Amino acid sequence: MPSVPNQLSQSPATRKVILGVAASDSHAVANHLIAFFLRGLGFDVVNLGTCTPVEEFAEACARHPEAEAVIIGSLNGHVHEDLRGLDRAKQSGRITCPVIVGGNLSVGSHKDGSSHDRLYAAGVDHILGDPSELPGLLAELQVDRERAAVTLGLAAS
Amino acid sequence: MPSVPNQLSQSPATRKVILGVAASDSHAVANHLIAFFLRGLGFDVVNLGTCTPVEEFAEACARHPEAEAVIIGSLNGHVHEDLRGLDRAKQSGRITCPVIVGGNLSVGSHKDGSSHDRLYAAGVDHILGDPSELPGLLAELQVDRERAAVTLGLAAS
Amino acid sequence: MSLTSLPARGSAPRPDTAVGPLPTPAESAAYITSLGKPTAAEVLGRCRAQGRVAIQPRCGVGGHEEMKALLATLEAEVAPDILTLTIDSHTRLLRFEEALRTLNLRPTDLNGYPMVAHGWRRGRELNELIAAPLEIRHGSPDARVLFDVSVASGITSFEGGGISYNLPYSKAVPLAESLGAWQDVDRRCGELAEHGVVIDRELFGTLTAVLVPPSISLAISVLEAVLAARVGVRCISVAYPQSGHLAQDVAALRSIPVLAERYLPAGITVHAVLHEFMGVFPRQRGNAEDLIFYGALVARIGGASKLITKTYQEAYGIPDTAANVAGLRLADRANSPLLDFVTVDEDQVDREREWILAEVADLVEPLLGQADLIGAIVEAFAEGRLDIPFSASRYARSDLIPRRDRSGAIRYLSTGALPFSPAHVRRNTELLHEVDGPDPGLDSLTRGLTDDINHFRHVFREQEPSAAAPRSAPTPVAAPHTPRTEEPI
Amino acid sequence: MSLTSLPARGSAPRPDTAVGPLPTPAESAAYITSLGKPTAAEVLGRCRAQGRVAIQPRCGVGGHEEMKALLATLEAEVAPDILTLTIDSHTRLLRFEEALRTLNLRPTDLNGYPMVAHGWRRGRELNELIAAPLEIRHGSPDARVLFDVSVASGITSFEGGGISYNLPYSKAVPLAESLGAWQDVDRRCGELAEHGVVIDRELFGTLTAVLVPPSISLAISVLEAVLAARVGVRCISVAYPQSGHLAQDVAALRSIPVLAERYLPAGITVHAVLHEFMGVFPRQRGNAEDLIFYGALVARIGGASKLITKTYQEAYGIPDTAANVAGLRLADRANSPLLDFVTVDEDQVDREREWILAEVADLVEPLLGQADLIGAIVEAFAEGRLDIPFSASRYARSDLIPRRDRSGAIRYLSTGALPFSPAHVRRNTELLHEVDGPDPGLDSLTRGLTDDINHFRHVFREQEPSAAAPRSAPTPVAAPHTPRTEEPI
Ligand code: B12
Ligand code: B12
Repeated sequence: MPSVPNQLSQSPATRKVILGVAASDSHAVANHLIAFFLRGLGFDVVNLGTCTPVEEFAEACARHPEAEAVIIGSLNGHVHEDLRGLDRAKQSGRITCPVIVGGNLSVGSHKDGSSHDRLYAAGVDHILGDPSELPGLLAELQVDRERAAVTLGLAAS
Repeated sequence: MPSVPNQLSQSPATRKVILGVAASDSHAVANHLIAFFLRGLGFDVVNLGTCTPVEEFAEACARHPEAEAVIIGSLNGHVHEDLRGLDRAKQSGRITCPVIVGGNLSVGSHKDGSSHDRLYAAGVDHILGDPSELPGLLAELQVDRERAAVTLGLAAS
Repeated sequence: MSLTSLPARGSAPRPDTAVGPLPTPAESAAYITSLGKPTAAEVLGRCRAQGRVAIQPRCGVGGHEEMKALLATLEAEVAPDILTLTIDSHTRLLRFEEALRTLNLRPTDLNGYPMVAHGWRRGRELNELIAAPLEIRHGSPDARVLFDVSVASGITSFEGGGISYNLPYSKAVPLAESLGAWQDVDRRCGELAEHGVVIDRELFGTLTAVLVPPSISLAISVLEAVLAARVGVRCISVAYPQSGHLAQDVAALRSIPVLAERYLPAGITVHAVLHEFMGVFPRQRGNAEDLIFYGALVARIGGASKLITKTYQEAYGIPDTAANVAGLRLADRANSPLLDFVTVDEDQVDREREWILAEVADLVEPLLGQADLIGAIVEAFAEGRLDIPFSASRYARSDLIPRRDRSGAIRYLSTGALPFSPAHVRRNTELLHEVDGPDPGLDSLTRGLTDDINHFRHVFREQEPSAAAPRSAPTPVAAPHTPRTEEPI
Repeated sequence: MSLTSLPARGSAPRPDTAVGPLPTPAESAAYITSLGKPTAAEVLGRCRAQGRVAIQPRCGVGGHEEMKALLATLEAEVAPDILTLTIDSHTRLLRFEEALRTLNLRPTDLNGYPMVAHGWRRGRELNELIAAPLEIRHGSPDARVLFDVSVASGITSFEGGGISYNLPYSKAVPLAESLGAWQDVDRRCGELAEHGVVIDRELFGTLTAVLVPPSISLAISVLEAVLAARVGVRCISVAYPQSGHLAQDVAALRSIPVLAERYLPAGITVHAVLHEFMGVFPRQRGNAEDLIFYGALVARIGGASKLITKTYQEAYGIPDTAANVAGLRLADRANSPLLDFVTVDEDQVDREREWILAEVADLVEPLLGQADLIGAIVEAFAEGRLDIPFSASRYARSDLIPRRDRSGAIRYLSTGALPFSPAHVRRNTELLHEVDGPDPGLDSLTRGLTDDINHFRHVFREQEPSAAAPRSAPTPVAAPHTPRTEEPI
């Protein structure tokens, strides 16, 4: 599977994101579709695929420091245990870009907000319901980043 | 319907019972079957049919003083209201023979014993689950009656 | 209505709870229009157009708040296409006093909603609570008071008929009286139609529910429908009770449009309605549910506009709300778009349908030509030219004896005085000879009839058929002839 | 097993809760015999003999007491023929430490029963609580520890296989390793058989569940079955995932006995098992239930020995007990004796079956002859001569592109490197040309694939198909080729 080159993003990839599915989770379909969707929009998608521990996301960040976001899917309900260590990875500077999470974020068919609260507490920056919201959020994040850069530049001047 | 003579109890009817369905109740099938069953056993069945108020049972008792029992079916759950007045009819001596009740004796599909208690309190003497228990009970009642008659005779002697 | 037929108190003043004078038909019609919800007739039309069988429960409890909760829960959980107020037995028999007393003393002792005791303002409250149209299901030989309260409540569907709500539901109401009372009801439907509100009138072809031959059910519905149409009824639902035999039931349902075409004037909307099996229900939940789903599938295949559902508690008593929800939900699965592939043996259905139509013709055609149709019907029942099995009333002879043939279809073992052509009698006899042989003894006959009554309990092996395992203990057996009922004085 | 493939802690000592050394196979066999309850294989045999489709849920919760309550309730309410312990994802991936931690911190965070953490004594407790035999359903590329705990618990059915529990369930476990680990499991089944206990081994033909062509599912099961039989497995359940197309599904199920006959040694019992639709489920309860019943009916018509049920909460998350009960109860209705009349177009089924069998032959026959079957399978996947769509693992290429044809059957839009005869490729291409035309643009193709994934949501009009109503907002679309997955270092 991994050796097939991406034949779609023919424009030089300017914006890069890291994508993957949480550590204990092997649900592949949404991951396949999201990668294709983002590539269709011109993103360079580093897709780590299913069953990706936090450690592996951190290593990818190290290899791709220009990545704008880490996008993590989780369907099997194990997102909390699977993202254990995310806060440490962020505190230690191994993951610096925003972390976006989506999918099915708790076990069981009756959902309440508590799962989201726990995720924010665990180091997740953004939780999205639908992949179609990704481009908008990534655009916002880019604006924030540029604004921060300008502010930084002003401060330094 | 009533004019068809009973062609089955060809032996001279020696034992008589009064049968009917409670006042607000039009369920006919069990009534048809029970009448046929008792006639098959040689009983003379005075079948008052469906929708029979207590008053009508009392009138039948007056016409058939030799009746051994009044047998009342109730399926529709209304047995309590439908037998209102039974205790009075018994107290005033208009119904003297034992009253046997059977069928579906309360509204709803979850049954407990309370319905039976209420019926006994309202003047019912015997509650049966299945019509097949009728011959046995009628036989017992006959024994009781004869014993009572003997006791009465002894006391009078 | 004569004193002997219904208790005098039947005509007693309506109870206090039913406050205020009734609105006029024009006022009721205006109210119904103002409700802004579809009538039952509109829902039936829409369902038929969509190829969906409308789903409707039986439901009725004594207390008003309990009735509100019941309807609201059913609608919230399954959104039946039409909802029901099932009326208690006292109200059915005009025992308004008893209904009111029980309502006040112990409402849970009522086997339905005492509509007259509650009155039309509460009726409106129920109606306004619910998005679906409501139907009154009862069993009243004389439903005039109940009808007026219902219409005042804005209810747009009303079950019953002068034959079908008499013979199974009362002992001593002469047919001429009940037919007359129902002509009044139907006439009021005509009036309402003139005010722009079409009341759906469902005819209770289920009759005594146990082993009712399809041609009897349909013939009586045809007669009631003709009478109703003559006085202005515009929308008629012909209800047929599932016999349990696939081809026979599908054929019976598919006969309904043909009969409407044949015997009713143009411009009357006629819907076929299936009542899920109305006889002795299996006791085990799974078995009861198999039967419920089967019934719903039969309704779909037979092209019914509507299905009246049962519940897995049927054998035990009036169902609780959860069981009612479950029954509706299960039945609605037969509307699944994934079941288009389910078909029947069309040839067999066509053959059955031809026989049913021919038997109905034998029964109704001699009567329909007569100037006084009501009189002709009364006379026919008196002479056994019309009849039903297991009558609750002395005004039907119950000389006809139904049996199931080897395939489970309901046939006539004895046609009594029914005016069937010799070919029809012969066919029925031949089909039943296969079961009992040419000359069954009384004993095997009555055992067989009992087994037929308990058909589905045998199908599901809840009980062995008595022929296979003759019982040792005495058990009730069925009357091959009607048991004698003494006339009360 | 290599370090890269599964976390090192996978082989960490078993947690404290799993106290005591495991019983020997002989001891476990003796224990199973002493239980006095039927094995899964016996139940399957009995159901097949009775013509009843055995019914089984998926069910697993983290806590032991909760698991007991879940099983006890399911058995009390619906008495499924076989019950399940669904294992949590950590345990599946040998993340025993994570499973144990979550169990201790927040057991409700587990998506299954962490069997290894709980240990075999608790397993026995579950087993002894329940009259039905139990099966372990998981998704573990290396299930040796889990298998040992299960057998020690007296559990007589175990799902999985070296291909089917690798490719859909992990990213980086080489096939040679998982196949090797599963040969060990199967060998232990052989040992147990020598001790008189036949373990039912269900093969997970469902694979990645979404648009899996029947011949892919069955070919992989054939390979796993052959490998299992070679090392002593006696009872094999070949599970096939409902595609949603009636004739295709019935044909696939009916292919299973033919494939067994063709490719397996005599003396192996083979059961066909249907997994109710495993892809994107409709969200509305009624629609989900339509699909559940449909699946059950397909199992019956296809002659499956067993059905694994879904629930109306499938689209939302792991179902609660009540939903699981409802799903089982509904599915069991398809076992109704009243549905004997439901048939399919036998000619269409026969034609489908011939194609399926021929495609399976194309896939497996080149491999079955080879001396080193495991090596041949590994190589075939590497070269795309075996493949699955939407692989979770990098050890399948996912070059094949499935699509639904106009009738909804799953076909191959691209067969990648699968060794199909030109006639088979042509047939698939022709059937799909009807849908997209000869040369679909990339856009319409991806939209179409997404629609196919959401097939049943469209059938029930929960969502309009994108072709009919092109979306304005950007939405994810399906990859016509596998997206690039970066190799982790
Ligand atoms: C197909 C499927 C499988 C296949 C997966 C094959 C594969 N390798 O991909 C198989 C059969 C193998 C499988 C296995 C399991 N599954 Co599964 N599976 C499904 C199913 C039926 C469809 C999932 C799917 O492919 N959908 C299509 C894609 C396109 O949609 P999606 O995944 O739902 O994602 C959408 C959104 O969630 C969102 N999204 C997804 N990821 C992301 C990421 C971001 C950043 C954003 C913004 C959005 C987003 O966008 C998508 C489009 O709307 C769902 C139920 C359903 N939905 O009907 C269950 C389901 C997801 N599975 C579930 C579970 C639990 C499992 C198992 C753990 C087994 C178990 N215990 O029951 C194992 C997984 C083992 C493991 N190690 O993880 C549960 C999750 C339960 C929960 N959270 O409470 C579900 C909901 C079923 C259920 N009701 O129990 N499964
Ligand atoms: C057929 C039937 C009808 C037919 C009756 C036709 C007729 N005129 O006979 C029709 C459709 C008209 C009908 C109407 C109604 N019915 Co109805 N009916 C049934 C049904 C389906 C079968 C009854 C039957 O004929 N069984 C065959 C005979 C042989 O058996 P049986 O009556 O059950 O009697 C057995 C025992 O109870 C016992 N038994 C009966 N009587 C006696 C008497 C004695 C002394 C003894 C010892 C034993 C005994 O022996 C019999 C053999 O085992 C039952 C449900 C079921 N069982 O499946 C509901 C049922 C009896 N009906 C019921 C009701 C409520 C009604 C209605 C009031 C409508 C309503 N509100 O729902 C109306 C009655 C109106 C009125 N005024 O009474 C309820 C009773 C509910 C309760 N008690 O909680 C039942 C249980 C249905 C339900 N689940 O709601 N019904």
